[in-house]
Amino acid sequence: MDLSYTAEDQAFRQRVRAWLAENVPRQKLITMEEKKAWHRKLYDAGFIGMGLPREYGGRDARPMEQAIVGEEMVRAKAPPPLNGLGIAIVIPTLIHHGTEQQKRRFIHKLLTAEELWCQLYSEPNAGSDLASLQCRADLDGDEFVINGQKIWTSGAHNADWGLLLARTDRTAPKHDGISCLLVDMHSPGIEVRTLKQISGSGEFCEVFFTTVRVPRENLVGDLNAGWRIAQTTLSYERGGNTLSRYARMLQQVTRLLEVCQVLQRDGRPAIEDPLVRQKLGQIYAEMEVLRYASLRILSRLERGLRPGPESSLAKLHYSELDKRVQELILDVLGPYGQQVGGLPDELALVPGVDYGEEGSWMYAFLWSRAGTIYAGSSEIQKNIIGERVLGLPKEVRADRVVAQTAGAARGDGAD
Amino acid sequence: MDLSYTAEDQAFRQRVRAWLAENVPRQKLITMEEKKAWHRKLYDAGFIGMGLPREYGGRDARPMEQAIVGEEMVRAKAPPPLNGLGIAIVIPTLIHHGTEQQKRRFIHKLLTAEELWCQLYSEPNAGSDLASLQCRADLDGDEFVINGQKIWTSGAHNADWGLLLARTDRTAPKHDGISCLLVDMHSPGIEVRTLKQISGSGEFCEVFFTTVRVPRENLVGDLNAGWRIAQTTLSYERGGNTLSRYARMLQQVTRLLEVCQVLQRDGRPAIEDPLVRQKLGQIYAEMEVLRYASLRILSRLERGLRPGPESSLAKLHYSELDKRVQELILDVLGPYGQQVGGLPDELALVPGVDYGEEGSWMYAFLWSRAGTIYAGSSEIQKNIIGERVLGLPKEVRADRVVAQTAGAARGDGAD
Amino acid sequence: MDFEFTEDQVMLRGLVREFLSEQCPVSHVRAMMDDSRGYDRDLYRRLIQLGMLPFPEAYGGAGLGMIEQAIVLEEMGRIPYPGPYFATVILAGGALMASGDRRTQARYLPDVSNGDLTMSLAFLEGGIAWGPETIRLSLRRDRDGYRLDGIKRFVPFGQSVDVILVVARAGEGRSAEGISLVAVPAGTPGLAIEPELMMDLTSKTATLRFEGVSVPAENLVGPEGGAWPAVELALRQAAVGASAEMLGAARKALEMSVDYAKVRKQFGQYIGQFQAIKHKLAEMLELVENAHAAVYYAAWALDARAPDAALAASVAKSTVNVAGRRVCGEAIQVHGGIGFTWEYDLHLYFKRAKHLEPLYGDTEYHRERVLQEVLAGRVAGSA
Amino acid sequence: MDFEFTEDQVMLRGLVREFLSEQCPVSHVRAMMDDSRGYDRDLYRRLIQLGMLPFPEAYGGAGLGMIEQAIVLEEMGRIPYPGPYFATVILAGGALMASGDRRTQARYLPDVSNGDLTMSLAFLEGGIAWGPETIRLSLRRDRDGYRLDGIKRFVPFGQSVDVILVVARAGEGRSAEGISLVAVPAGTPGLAIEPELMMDLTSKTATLRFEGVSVPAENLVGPEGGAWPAVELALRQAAVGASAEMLGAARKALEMSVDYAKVRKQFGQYIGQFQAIKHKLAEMLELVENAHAAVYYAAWALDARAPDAALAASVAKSTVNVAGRRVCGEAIQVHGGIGFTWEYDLHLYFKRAKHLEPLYGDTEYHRERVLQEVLAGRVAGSA
Repeated sequence: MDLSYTAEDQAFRQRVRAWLAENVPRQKLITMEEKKAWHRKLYDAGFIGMGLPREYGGRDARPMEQAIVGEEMVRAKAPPPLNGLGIAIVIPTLIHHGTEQQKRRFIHKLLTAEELWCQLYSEPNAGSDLASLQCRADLDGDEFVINGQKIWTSGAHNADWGLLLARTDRTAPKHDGISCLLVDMHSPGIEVRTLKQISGSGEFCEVFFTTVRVPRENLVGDLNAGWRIAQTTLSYERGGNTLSRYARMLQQVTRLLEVCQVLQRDGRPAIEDPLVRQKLGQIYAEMEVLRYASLRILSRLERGLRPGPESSLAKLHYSELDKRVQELILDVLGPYGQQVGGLPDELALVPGVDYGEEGSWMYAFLWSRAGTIYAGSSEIQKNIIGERVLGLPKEVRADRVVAQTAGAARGDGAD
Repeated sequence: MDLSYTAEDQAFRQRVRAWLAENVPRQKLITMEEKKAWHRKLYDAGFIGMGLPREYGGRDARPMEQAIVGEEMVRAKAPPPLNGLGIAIVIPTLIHHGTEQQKRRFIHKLLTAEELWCQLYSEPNAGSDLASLQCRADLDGDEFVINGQKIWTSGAHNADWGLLLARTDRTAPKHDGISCLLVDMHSPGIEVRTLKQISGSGEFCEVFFTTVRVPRENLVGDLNAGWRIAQTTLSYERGGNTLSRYARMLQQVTRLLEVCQVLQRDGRPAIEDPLVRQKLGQIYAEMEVLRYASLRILSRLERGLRPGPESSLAKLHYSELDKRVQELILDVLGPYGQQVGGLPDELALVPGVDYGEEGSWMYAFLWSRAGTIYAGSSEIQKNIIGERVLGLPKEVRADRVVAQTAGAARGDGAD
Repeated sequence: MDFEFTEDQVMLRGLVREFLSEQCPVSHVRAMMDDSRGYDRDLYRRLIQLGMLPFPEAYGGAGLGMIEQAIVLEEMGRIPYPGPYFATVILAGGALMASGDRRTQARYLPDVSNGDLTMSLAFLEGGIAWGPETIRLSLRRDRDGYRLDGIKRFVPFGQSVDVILVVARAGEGRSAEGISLVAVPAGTPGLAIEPELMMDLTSKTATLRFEGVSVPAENLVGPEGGAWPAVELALRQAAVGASAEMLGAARKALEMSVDYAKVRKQFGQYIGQFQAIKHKLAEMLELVENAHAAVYYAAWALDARAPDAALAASVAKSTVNVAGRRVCGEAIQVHGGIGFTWEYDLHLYFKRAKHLEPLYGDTEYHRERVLQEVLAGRVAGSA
Repeated sequence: MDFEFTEDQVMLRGLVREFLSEQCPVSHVRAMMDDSRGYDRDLYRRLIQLGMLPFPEAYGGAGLGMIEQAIVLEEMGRIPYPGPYFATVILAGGALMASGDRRTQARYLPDVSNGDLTMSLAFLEGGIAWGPETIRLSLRRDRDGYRLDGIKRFVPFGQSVDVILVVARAGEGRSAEGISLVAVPAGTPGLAIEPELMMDLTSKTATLRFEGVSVPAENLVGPEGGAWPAVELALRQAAVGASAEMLGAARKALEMSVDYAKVRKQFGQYIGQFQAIKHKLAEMLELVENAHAAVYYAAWALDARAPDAALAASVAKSTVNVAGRRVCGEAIQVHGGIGFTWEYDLHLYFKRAKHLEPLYGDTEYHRERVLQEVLAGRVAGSA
């Protein structure tokens, strides 16, 4: 057990930090063109998809190097790259399950953000219970015909391609009739509507499919094998890069400490109030534990171990902690934490942010409520931890009871 | 809405207070004879079973009067009466379901504590799932023959009589084969063993029945109707007298406030420490809310409304709050709160108490852990609140799935 | 001892609920979110004219008590009503009534009671504090009247009410002495009003800057330097009133969650069948019922001038602060993604509860106050 | 960067676990609960002789670090081991090592290392405080040596160790200067030892009263009045060591709960199938894994003299304090009635975790310390 960074890692961090200091854009990126240019710059510097094998456009970078880049990006307040979910989900899916042709066609353009991707999984009636999805993909000759609706799709309004889960066999048990398809988002019959969130911003979309035709060659893996494919890639999303999430919380709390030197509570700076100090000490300690736990995950990855169901512990940890962090910030700042327009600069997270834009205390507060819902709610994560990490027996559930009754005849069980 | 005590109630409180000031024993009651004498004195003063109709030895007292007596008893540090569970459970059971002969035979002697009672419900494998109890009562001519084991029986070692739930039909669905019997605890074949609790004390017992014979006339209500009888009386236990529970917490926290004037934290009295003050303010506020909620229940009882599933809210409230109160006390007192022998008098809840005896901070702390388990665990209460108060659909449960499958043929449902 | 509402109180609740559900649908609430004034004057006037005001009948009120105000405010929290009822009636009206200044009462309250005049109270300045110590806005004699200089923040509907009662300090120091109350009409020269954009768009607030604002002597409310007791009482009533509003928001969020858990299916069953959801909802109910007990006990204690009125007010606000946060937060969790959308109404309640949480004393402030009252022996039955 | 134990560390853990499970069964633990000394000298000697001590080889130790001590203590928490290992090795041994006083080290450590000498550290006095300010026990020069007067409370195994290191004050005042460390053998005239009966009967403590206790000058450890840095470091190591013990107790309580939930049936199914229990156990696992990360990070930081060593120690203790309480408490809830019985072993872990919670700094103390370290810039990577 040795928690020092190696000399090599320290040198790498210095190089990343220096590059970012020189290259991070000074102005906010507004247009998609500007964002793509910045993304390309990051890619050329070797910071995008860097963990991938060189043959797929990566750098064979170690998990630690990826983590360092993630952390330093946050520290430098660098705009994030594009295609985040694409890199996290689509590429592993293609690498593990795609055809050689699919890999060649899609991976590089995704990495360079020449093509933008979205993930078409959730539906209005298939959230936590993703396997109950109803969006249909019916084979018609050499094409699939897609009909249905998807929701909570990040960035669908900008996407060129989407990774779709759709039902290809309506007679099979629900997990066994799903396939995974690559869909051209410019196809006729696709309608994208932006969903406004409680933050006032519109990151998510609804996507409607009406007789959308997708060539059969865009099937990923076997027909009706989509559920297994999605399961393996979902755990990547859940594992996430917790160290950069830590870095983001740290950035906010560090700013909070500055603000507490200025903000007056009961006639003295908030930082001198024993109750405020206690809260700050508590939350800082909790964040440090997230850092330690992240280093532990990272060191397992460095040893070549894959993120398994334990990644649910990480997801549960950072998403629930983020809620506590954001609640605490509002506790300390009182009404100032809820103010967007007109907030004095010395009290702001980022001055001059408007309602619905990232950068206000309010925006961070509201988004923390989504973290325990998307990518598997906290309740789902606790089920996974209980059943797959602790080995507790599965819960008795209506769909399992039905499936068992049906399965008894066939001699198999439900998921 | 008027939360004043009436002049009548205030006068009653003064009378109770005066009586207690004069009569509460100065010395700790040690022997059962002393305890029975004190109980008899309380009974003669009209404070035992006072809510019962006069024909059964009660006083037709209003719920408010009962609550006042409960509160004043705690305030006066009066030793509790005997037969608490008997009065709360056995008497309502007999009144609602007993024969005239049973009422005449048992109620008065229970009220006067000439006979002591225990409640023989839980079994090692039937705790939360009480209906799965296995203790058998087989009819043999005019007698039931009891075989089996009970556990968590308060005061079985002193009891003259027990209210027993036993299985009288092993072929019926589990709720439909249980009967309610009155058992002479001096019968041959009964063995009582004291169970030592984590507090070091021994309030609970295990009771073993080996071919114990009970005359058929000791059956309460109909044969196999025991579950329904137990359900109605359990809600009395759960409703409890929350105001006297409040009074007990208040007594402890009031003592804590005194101790905080003396106990030094970081070189000053604990009461001057802002963090301690915050904790004390929080817990006092929580206790006040329990008082308000208790008054609300009481005012419903005064209007003649019966405790229904809402009593689960009260049980959940005070038992979970008691855990918070006791945790907080130990937080504030540090190691002194865990010390029994040798604790300076000015820091003690009651000076000079030994390990395993009531009266130490430790004893109150440890017992708070039991409050969320017995008389229906917090998990059970939340189920009741969810299903019977909020009207949520019942959970899918293995026994219900089995019962439904069986019941489908018979055309009925499980519990 | 009766904790149940009287028939009159039940009728009042029904009246307000019916009025608001008909006259103030969520489409109106959402329209007001984008409105710079934040409320509809006509709707406000009709609401006021329902006849539920706490002022004496001589001033056109109904002489109702804090229990009735809590009932009204709980209903408003269920909408959530966008408008200066709380600012006018509870804050400013409460301060005027507490001031004992009959001349000023007679000047303003009749117009308030027929809905022609809206008011607010300006208290907070640069930081966060609810005692007199940090009031710095200065009040100085100036020829025939007074001159005001300083800043006020988070003034409820400061951008759209007619008259603002300003808590100011005559002289130096930090003590309660010197605290004065002055009525300043909107539009007075030297008064700059900047709207603050708050998370809860249904609750408008503004920053008010006073630079040499002159008002005539008659605008002083109560004695110069002696207004603190009135302000303190108004803030205490405001704490209870805000608690009632938060209670309404929390109960509505709970009801929506229970309803949703009964119809939403996942894994072949209603989500309300899962213990994770069922137990969460049970805990939410307990929080809401306890909040109800705390709010109405405190309202009764204020009306009855009970010795523990201040204690009960602080118990109520600290209790409901926690309940509001937890119930509305868990409501989003129970709903999942849909609860995170702008179109679904849940966030309106979530934000209203959060908006009121730090105002009129946050949780820590009121817990400290609870202890002070207990140590001073001002508990139930102590008088 | 490697957070996994080395092969040597895994072996050490196995060695200690095997030794304790064979030599220190729960029957022995329970026997020691009723024993006035609270431990078995022979077992203690064999435990010490396993060869895992942090002292230099010159003094008979194995020169191991805090990571290894945390591994050993975590195993002890799983039993829970009754005896003065922590008092002797971590508290007294830690203070001796930190003092840099080679003469005293050479005098005591070889005997400690072969198990012939047990020691403890006397710090707390009349109240609760972990800084130098409240140390009042007076140290005065007295002919050839020193005279001690005052009181010490909660001295671990104070009733049954051979030598006690006493934290005393030379002179007046409240500052760190003046804090001295003196070795006082049990049985010294004027030293009255009163056992304290604590909730955790496996952790003996005593009140020590000093009335004119005389010790020779050579019993002074380190410089007169200059011992605070050594005491502070010993307390910091003790905080991490206690955290490791609590971690062991919590993990054991979790394991027992998971096992129980897999075999206990109610309502026709294993209780581990109910979400109420399953989710509770998942939360307990998260608390335990986070506690693990915090304990071993802090132990590493102490060994590596990392700039954030003090920060990490306070993070660890405050984290494990909360985890220990919640995990052991919920373990009782998961078990139901059986977990409340004396015969079932669960309460041993519950009580051990609770015993250590207030010692070497409670949660509030360490959260305040965390903030102080952060504000002083002593965070990771700052050196």
